[in-house]
Amino acid sequence: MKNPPKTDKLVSMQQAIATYVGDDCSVAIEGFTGFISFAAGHEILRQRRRNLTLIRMTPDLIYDQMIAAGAASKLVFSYMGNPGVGSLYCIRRAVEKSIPRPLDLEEYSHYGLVGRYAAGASRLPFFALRSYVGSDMLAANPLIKVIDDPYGTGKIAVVPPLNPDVAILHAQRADRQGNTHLWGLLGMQKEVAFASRHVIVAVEEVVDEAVIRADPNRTMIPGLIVDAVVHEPYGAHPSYVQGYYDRDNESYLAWDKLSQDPTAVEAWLDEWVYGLANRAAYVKKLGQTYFDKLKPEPLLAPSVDYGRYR
Amino acid sequence: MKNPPKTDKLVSMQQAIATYVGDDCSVAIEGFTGFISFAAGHEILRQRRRNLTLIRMTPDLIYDQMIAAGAASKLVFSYMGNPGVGSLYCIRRAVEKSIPRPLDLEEYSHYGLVGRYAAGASRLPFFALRSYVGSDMLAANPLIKVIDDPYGTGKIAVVPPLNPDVAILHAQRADRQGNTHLWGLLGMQKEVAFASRHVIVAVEEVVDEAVIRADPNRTMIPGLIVDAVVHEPYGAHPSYVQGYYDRDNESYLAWDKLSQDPTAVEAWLDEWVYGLANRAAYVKKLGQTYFDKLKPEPLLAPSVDYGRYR
Amino acid sequence: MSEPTYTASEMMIVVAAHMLKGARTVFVGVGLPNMACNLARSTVAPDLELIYESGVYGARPERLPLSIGDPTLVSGAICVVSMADLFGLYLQRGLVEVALLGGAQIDRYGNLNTTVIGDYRTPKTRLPGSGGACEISINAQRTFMIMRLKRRAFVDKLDFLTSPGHLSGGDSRARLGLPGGGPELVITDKALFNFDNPNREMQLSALYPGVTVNEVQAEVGWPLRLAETIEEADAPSAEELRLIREELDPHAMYR
Amino acid sequence: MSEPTYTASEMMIVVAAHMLKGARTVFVGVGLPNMACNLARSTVAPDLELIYESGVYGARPERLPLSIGDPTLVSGAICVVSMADLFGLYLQRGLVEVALLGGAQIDRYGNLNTTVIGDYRTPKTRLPGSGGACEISINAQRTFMIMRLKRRAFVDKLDFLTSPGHLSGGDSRARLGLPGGGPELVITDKALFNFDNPNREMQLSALYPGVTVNEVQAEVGWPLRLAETIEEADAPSAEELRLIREELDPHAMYR
Repeated sequence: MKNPPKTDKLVSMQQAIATYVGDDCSVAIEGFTGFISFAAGHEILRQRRRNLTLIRMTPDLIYDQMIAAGAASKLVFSYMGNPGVGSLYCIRRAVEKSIPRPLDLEEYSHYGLVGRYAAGASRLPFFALRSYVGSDMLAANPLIKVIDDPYGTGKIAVVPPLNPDVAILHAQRADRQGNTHLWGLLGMQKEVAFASRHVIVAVEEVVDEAVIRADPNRTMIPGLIVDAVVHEPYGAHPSYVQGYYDRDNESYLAWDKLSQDPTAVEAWLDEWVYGLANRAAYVKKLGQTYFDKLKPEPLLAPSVDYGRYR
Repeated sequence: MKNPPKTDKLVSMQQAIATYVGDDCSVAIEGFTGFISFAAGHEILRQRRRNLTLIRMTPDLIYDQMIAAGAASKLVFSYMGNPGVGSLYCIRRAVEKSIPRPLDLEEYSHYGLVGRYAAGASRLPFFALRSYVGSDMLAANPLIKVIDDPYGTGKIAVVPPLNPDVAILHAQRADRQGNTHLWGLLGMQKEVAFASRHVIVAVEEVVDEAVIRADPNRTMIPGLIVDAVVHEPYGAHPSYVQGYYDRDNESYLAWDKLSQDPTAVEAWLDEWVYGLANRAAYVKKLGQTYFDKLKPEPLLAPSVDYGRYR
Repeated sequence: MSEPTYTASEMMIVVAAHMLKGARTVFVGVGLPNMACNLARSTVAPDLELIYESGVYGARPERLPLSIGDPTLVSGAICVVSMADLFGLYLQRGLVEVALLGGAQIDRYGNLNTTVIGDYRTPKTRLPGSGGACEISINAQRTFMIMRLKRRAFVDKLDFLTSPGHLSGGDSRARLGLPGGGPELVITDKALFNFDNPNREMQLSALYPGVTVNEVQAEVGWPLRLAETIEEADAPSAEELRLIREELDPHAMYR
Repeated sequence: MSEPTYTASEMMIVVAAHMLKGARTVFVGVGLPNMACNLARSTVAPDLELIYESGVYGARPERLPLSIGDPTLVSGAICVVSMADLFGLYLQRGLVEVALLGGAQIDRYGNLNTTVIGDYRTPKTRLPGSGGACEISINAQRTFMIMRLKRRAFVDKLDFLTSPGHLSGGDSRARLGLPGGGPELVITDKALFNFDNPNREMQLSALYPGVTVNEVQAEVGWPLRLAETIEEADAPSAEELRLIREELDPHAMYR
């Protein structure tokens, strides 16, 4: 494999999706509860991608919306719920009633899917974990196997590597090479980024390389594996970005009601996705004061001294 | 297993070693090139421990000294050199001439030993890695096995878990519960800490729990797995602590010469280990101005905002 | 009998908190379990640290978290790590003393279903699935279930076994080599159950004030086993109710 | 012939730097390899990022590092990670384009010994061992060896095979499924060797100015194979020597 050249990778979300997300791709828009690139998901819908395999531990509202729009034929996941709220009704309609189209499910536990990313990220043929033994999940997903420990201590479950065509991750800040600082819930972002053939990073702030190099332990994704950097403020709304804005829980509660009615979902997609040119238009439509209400008070980490050694 | 209670764990190195390091123990004083608790190694010698199994990826000067003193019967390692300088002559005398006593070797590559810690840290029966196939290391160490990938992609090497009796780690700062901030080379400290039955953390500074909680992504070792916290400024000398002091390379070069003569080594141990009560005496003997010369200019990481959510 | 001066949810929270006495770590979700843990820390388990599958150890939320990934769980926590480390170094390592779980269905051996109602391929109702529950039920030292007592939930046979409890009872769990101890308690809104018998079968161990054995049996889909002595659980104390209502849940989100 | 106006070490550094032309990542040790990489970055490989097994990606050392764990490699680096991540996510993942290795012994197939001279259990000389070399030689996309040409190092048979090269030659490496491409070049102080033949056997490909084939054969412990055309390597340019002497190694630590 060839490492992407070290060039300025800053592009628009439109360009990034047009370049790296085609029909029939496997796409992982990741981030646990926060850092979810709704901006990328909506752009994928605007570009009318079809037959996607959507991969995400917790499908959340973004995949509920994409599946309602008919963009996906398969979902790989480990927990299918509206976090802290309830069901994902659009996905349930697809699974229970094939509306708007049938949806294949490939299902894991959280650790199992994390493990698939981890194996894919380090070019290992499998990831071993103490799970699944005794559960019907083994029968439900033949990719999960149980093997004998070569050292004779007993049985252990394994899952195979997962290498999505493209991972799309939102973070606080990155430089133009894609060297990315992330803090708060680290989730599975590092693993899915290294596991994927292409990586799109969307950030609240594009910073100078010097900012990244001033705290190298904070760099979760190196530009080496990043193909595109998108400057997308509020791109994770209605999910949150630690230190930048809170989860917009009203939107999650509203979706819980709205999503139970397919016509309402279509109207919502027309107004908030197809009816808008890009994320900037979405932010403008909601208005800055709306986002100001979601801004937490500052809580700064104490600085650390790396020392100059010369 | 029972988690250690949440009590004030601040003790002297003398108490920590007396409590957790007995004869015949397996001990891992870890940290790659830096963060090496020479203070702990010297205290173990003062307490005349014998028949230890010493575990360290890079034995470095500290194990050269401990093996010269006859404290160990076995060494588990992956690179036996004086980093950037040359040989470890005391260990070579033990291996090549059984001086002062024979030394069993159990040998891995770096990734193999990291993998043993990682498997031990997560209660897995093995760790798989793409190494060893084609190497004579397989024949030299029967604990390293090659298995068939259950998914049929070919052969893969595995190593078993390693769970030292005690891990001793030096870091920049911790609170009295042992919640530890570490920055710079992260090495294998997290893995060996979680893998070990007991953990002693020595730090440059003991801080309030609030300092740790102000940057939770910086916490590499949680107090939950720590048995003892030792406040040991300059405890890693002549190795370094990122941001606090540089490696004292003169000492490494001096040891390269000195260690070729067993009598000189004995004299050194008498003067710098047995002749001193504790690390404070060692620091006093060298003098503050000596350590001031090793202090780097400050290079502060930019702060990050976690945000207050209430 | 007279109306109780507390809600069923408050009783569940208080009973769960009592059961956490002396615990050091608990693996927890949002809602009632979260409230129970916070109540326990302010009463019977001062050293209790909360672990969330989102990667948080030692959370100190300044508000009631809206989900297990709420940013309030991050700010001020002892440690926030990747999910790979949380599941590997904390849960699988055996550091989780107690895990609180729930589900759509539970059987007499404490096995849980959170996956489907009906057939797996053509489900009547598609539930969220495992999340971390499968590995939590396998690796936690002790597991407590917190569920409302309903006949449609306490079933003779699960539609799908998501998270292993005592499997088919007896030593069947140990024989499969599952490292954790499995289900210990089922905390409901009417009664408390344990598994303290050789067959590791759920048995009624305590009734809440004013509840009868028949009322409980009516909500359980198999012939209910009774502990040798069935105690009456204490009602919440005034102080416990004050903590819940004034400090832990001032906006009454979980009552 | 007249004395060369440069040292053997300088020639090795310059030749190695030329060979890194266009490379994006290099896995590197200290000393000559480190100098070669820094020279390459300031000349033929501006995008080159240095990777160290200590966990550093994209180092920008302000001084010549004294070891691969030198704190100067951390300050100002792009990324500093655990060794588990460095070996798993970078090396094993296949992100290392070129790795620079050396050893006490090398054979005609580029296999390396850094473990023992003599018998493994009762060694004449105990060497440092593998460090990361075994997995580096297996996983790096391309491997360059940098060693001084000495008969005791270029041996017919290794005392111990620490790091696999082309093993027994031909497709023997591929047959074992080793992901990396294996040895490509051996850069010495007298000549340059490659493995560009079906048997993947080390062959003389270029002589340094003033060196003869016989001088090279005299230091190789097997009948040396010659490339079809043997080139003469260019001597270091004035600019390259200036960079080495004035900027990269002003204190002449590695000359």
